[in-house]
Amino acid sequence: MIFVVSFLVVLMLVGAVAASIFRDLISAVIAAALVSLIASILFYFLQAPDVAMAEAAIGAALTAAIFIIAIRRTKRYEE
Amino acid sequence: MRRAISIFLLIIVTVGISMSLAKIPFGVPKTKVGRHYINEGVKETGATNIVTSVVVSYRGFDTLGEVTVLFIAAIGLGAILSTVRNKTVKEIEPASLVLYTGCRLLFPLILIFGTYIFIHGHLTPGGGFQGGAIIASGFLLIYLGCRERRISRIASNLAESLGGLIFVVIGLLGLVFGGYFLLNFLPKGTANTLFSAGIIPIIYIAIGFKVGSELASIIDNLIEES
Amino acid sequence: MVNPVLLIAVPLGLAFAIPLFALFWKDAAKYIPPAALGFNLVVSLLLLPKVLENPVIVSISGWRPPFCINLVAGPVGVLFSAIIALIGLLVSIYALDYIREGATERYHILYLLLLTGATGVVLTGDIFNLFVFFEILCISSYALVAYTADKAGFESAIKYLIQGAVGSSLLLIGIGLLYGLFGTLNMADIAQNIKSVSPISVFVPMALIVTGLGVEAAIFPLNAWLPDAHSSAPSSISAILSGIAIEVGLYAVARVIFTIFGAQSILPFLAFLGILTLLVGEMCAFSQNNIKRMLAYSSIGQIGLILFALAIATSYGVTGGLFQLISHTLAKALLFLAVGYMIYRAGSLEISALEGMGKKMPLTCLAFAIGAFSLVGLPPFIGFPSKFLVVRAALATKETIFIVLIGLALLGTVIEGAYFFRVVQVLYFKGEKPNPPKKDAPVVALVPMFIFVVLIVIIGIYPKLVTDVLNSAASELLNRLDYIRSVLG
Amino acid sequence: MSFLHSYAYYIGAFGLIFIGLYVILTKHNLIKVIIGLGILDTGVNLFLISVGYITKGTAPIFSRPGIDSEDMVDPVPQALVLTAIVIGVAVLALALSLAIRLYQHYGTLNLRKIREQRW
Repeated sequence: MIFVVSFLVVLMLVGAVAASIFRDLISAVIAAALVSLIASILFYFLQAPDVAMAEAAIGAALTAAIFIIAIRRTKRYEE
Repeated sequence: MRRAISIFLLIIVTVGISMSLAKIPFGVPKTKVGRHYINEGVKETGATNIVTSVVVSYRGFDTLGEVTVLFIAAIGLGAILSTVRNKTVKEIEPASLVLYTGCRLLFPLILIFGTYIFIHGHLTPGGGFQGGAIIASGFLLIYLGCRERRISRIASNLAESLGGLIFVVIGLLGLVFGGYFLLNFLPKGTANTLFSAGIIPIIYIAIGFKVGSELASIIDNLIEES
Repeated sequence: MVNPVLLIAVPLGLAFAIPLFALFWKDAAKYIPPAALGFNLVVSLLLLPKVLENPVIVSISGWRPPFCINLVAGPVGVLFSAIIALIGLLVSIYALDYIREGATERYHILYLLLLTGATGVVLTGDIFNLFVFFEILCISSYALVAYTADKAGFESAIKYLIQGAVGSSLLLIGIGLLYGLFGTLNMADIAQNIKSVSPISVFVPMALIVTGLGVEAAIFPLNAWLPDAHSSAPSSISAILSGIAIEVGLYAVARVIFTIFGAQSILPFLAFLGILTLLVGEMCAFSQNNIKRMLAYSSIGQIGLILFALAIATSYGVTGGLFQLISHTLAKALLFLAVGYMIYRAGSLEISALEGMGKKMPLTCLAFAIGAFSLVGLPPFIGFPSKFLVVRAALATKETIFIVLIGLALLGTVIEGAYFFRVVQVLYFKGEKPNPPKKDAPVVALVPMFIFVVLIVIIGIYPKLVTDVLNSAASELLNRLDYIRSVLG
Repeated sequence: MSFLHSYAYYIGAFGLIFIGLYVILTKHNLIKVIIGLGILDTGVNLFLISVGYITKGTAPIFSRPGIDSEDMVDPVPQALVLTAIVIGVAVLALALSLAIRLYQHYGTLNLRKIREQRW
């Protein structure tokens, strides 16, 4: 169990770093959504199903969607 | 240079926080308020999901503030983006038939699922926020799949206003009947049945509609072609 | 028995109802905020005599604290809510004519919610609830700063938003640490147990919370957003941001430091920060050519003085700080309202463009001059007794550091006088045209300004009107044991 | 091993907070900064939830009879985080709408180039 958790934490941090490195903002948003998704799995492990649900629905899905809509109306690549 | 300074600052912050974390060990019970909610929650509010009873009843005032925050975001977003709406009807490429039909088939199912989530908020995990977000994602699907469809702005405004008003009015009714704002003045019923927990399901349904319509109108405002 | 929860619930309900009313009656959005704030003013004034004897503690949802959220309507809370309602009412009357373009209905909703958030912050007795109301206040001001819909508005709004969001994240981390340490979120309950943990582990949450709140309170290193946001918002919003938002931030800082943490040891540091804020603000204000930026920097200076006075932490000091806070609120709101129509007529924000306004808009300029004189601290206006009280409090401590710092504060006042007199001189004694056409601000805008002037003069001549309330407010802030006892019973 | 057991979640939470603040402080692209705000929010939420966890605890829901209430994790942080998530998404949406308007005015999202006003 603890190895699964550690692996997920590492993956989440890697996702966060990737979100900060990618020049392509769409990729960065996908990485940030991955962070949210893993966070919601961690919430489930921490016995918080309500929060896991909210994070998956709001944090991962809707936030990523509004980010992508906003990027579509602005510019895709960071200069 | 700027990078070095910010890393330095951040390290100070992190070290400071980890110093005080030493007093907050992981996995050890440390709360007195939460313990009270767990022991007395079902008896006092009639909701078997303690998180729901905390969100709607014990800390219901926070929740009122929270739906207000979302309301502000929806209104503010409308105010910020309002002047760009020059109705240039661009030729939108229609979605393929499969996508169109699929979205139209899925949409009612998603709505039912979201409704289920917030009606059962006091029994199972989930509630107004989660259900509302699921409903909003249904609308997102419609925007993406069936591009020419739009929700009626008046209907979404109506849902936002009515949801908020129901919350406040129920709170004020508690004040009238029992002298406390947001008092659970309805009978609690038997725990673990759908019709139990007094005002909690009613408030969660109001929140569900409000959150759903607010998130949908946020998406609607953002997606509007400029 | 009037319940303090009405102060929050009724405006909130009315704000939710505005879109509904607007379906039947187009102008409803315009008139609901004054009505709601008038209601709040009446309720606050009804509560005031009662809470001077005993604070009214109301629990939400009917359980006893600390197991539910409670409102603490003590002298401080009700005094602040009365000020918020008064300023809000007057500014919303002014906005009836001033706000004409853009999404006016949304403007009025956001405006009412901003003031409701501020009322919630000053009344609540629960630290996470304070965070939620603080977010209501902040998020609606982000949206309102961008209301002018020009480049500068969006830019300063995004600056404000990013700094504010980082600040509130730090605040939330601090609250999480406090919850981990004490297992409760009720402020009185935390205050009761604060001595049971070592001061070092309490210091980090305190630093995080004060930093988070300090962003909104515009304490020196954290106030980079303020001049931009205050100068590019519509003038009615600048009046509210300068007159209420930062004061509410300061209230939250004072409440956290005095009541929750009872931290005597960091007060000299805060006094020092206050004077630093004051000097930075006044120096920057002196070098501005843009009149609204000048007023914004002057707000920073005044906030510094108030922070200094509160950090003296004697009965005199806190009374003086609260008095200075009221005098700044009234004077600065008046100044922004007057400036709003002046720049509207002049078509420019530059001070030099206002030449000869004294003849074109005599009443508005008179209001501006009175506000400026009051802010500098000339008798017979409200600024004089308040500054006098602060100076007397600093001298009464007989500690060298406070006396040196108040000397620096007086230096700041001199700078303040210099730049305000320069503007007044431009208004009245520059400009060649002998008899320009007179076109004053509309009556709807002049009435609130007139009421501000009357308040400034009356309280200036007869400060006894407010000092009793201020004294008991100061004693509420200083006696944390009484606070704890009255909440937890 | 026991170190991981007691600190894995804290490390994750503060790692996210650290990365989020770093992105906000050093990046120049506005959308990137807003992504940083989102990561910061997630980190704070994870921290709050891990404060309320109890080793081998169960979710605070009496879904079937016979659950031992002694083992339940603290419901209060979960309620707080529900609030915090919604507030976070509200701020992000507002920030993105401002970014869209800034892009329409300036044609860029680079914060270094968007600088009309100075001290």
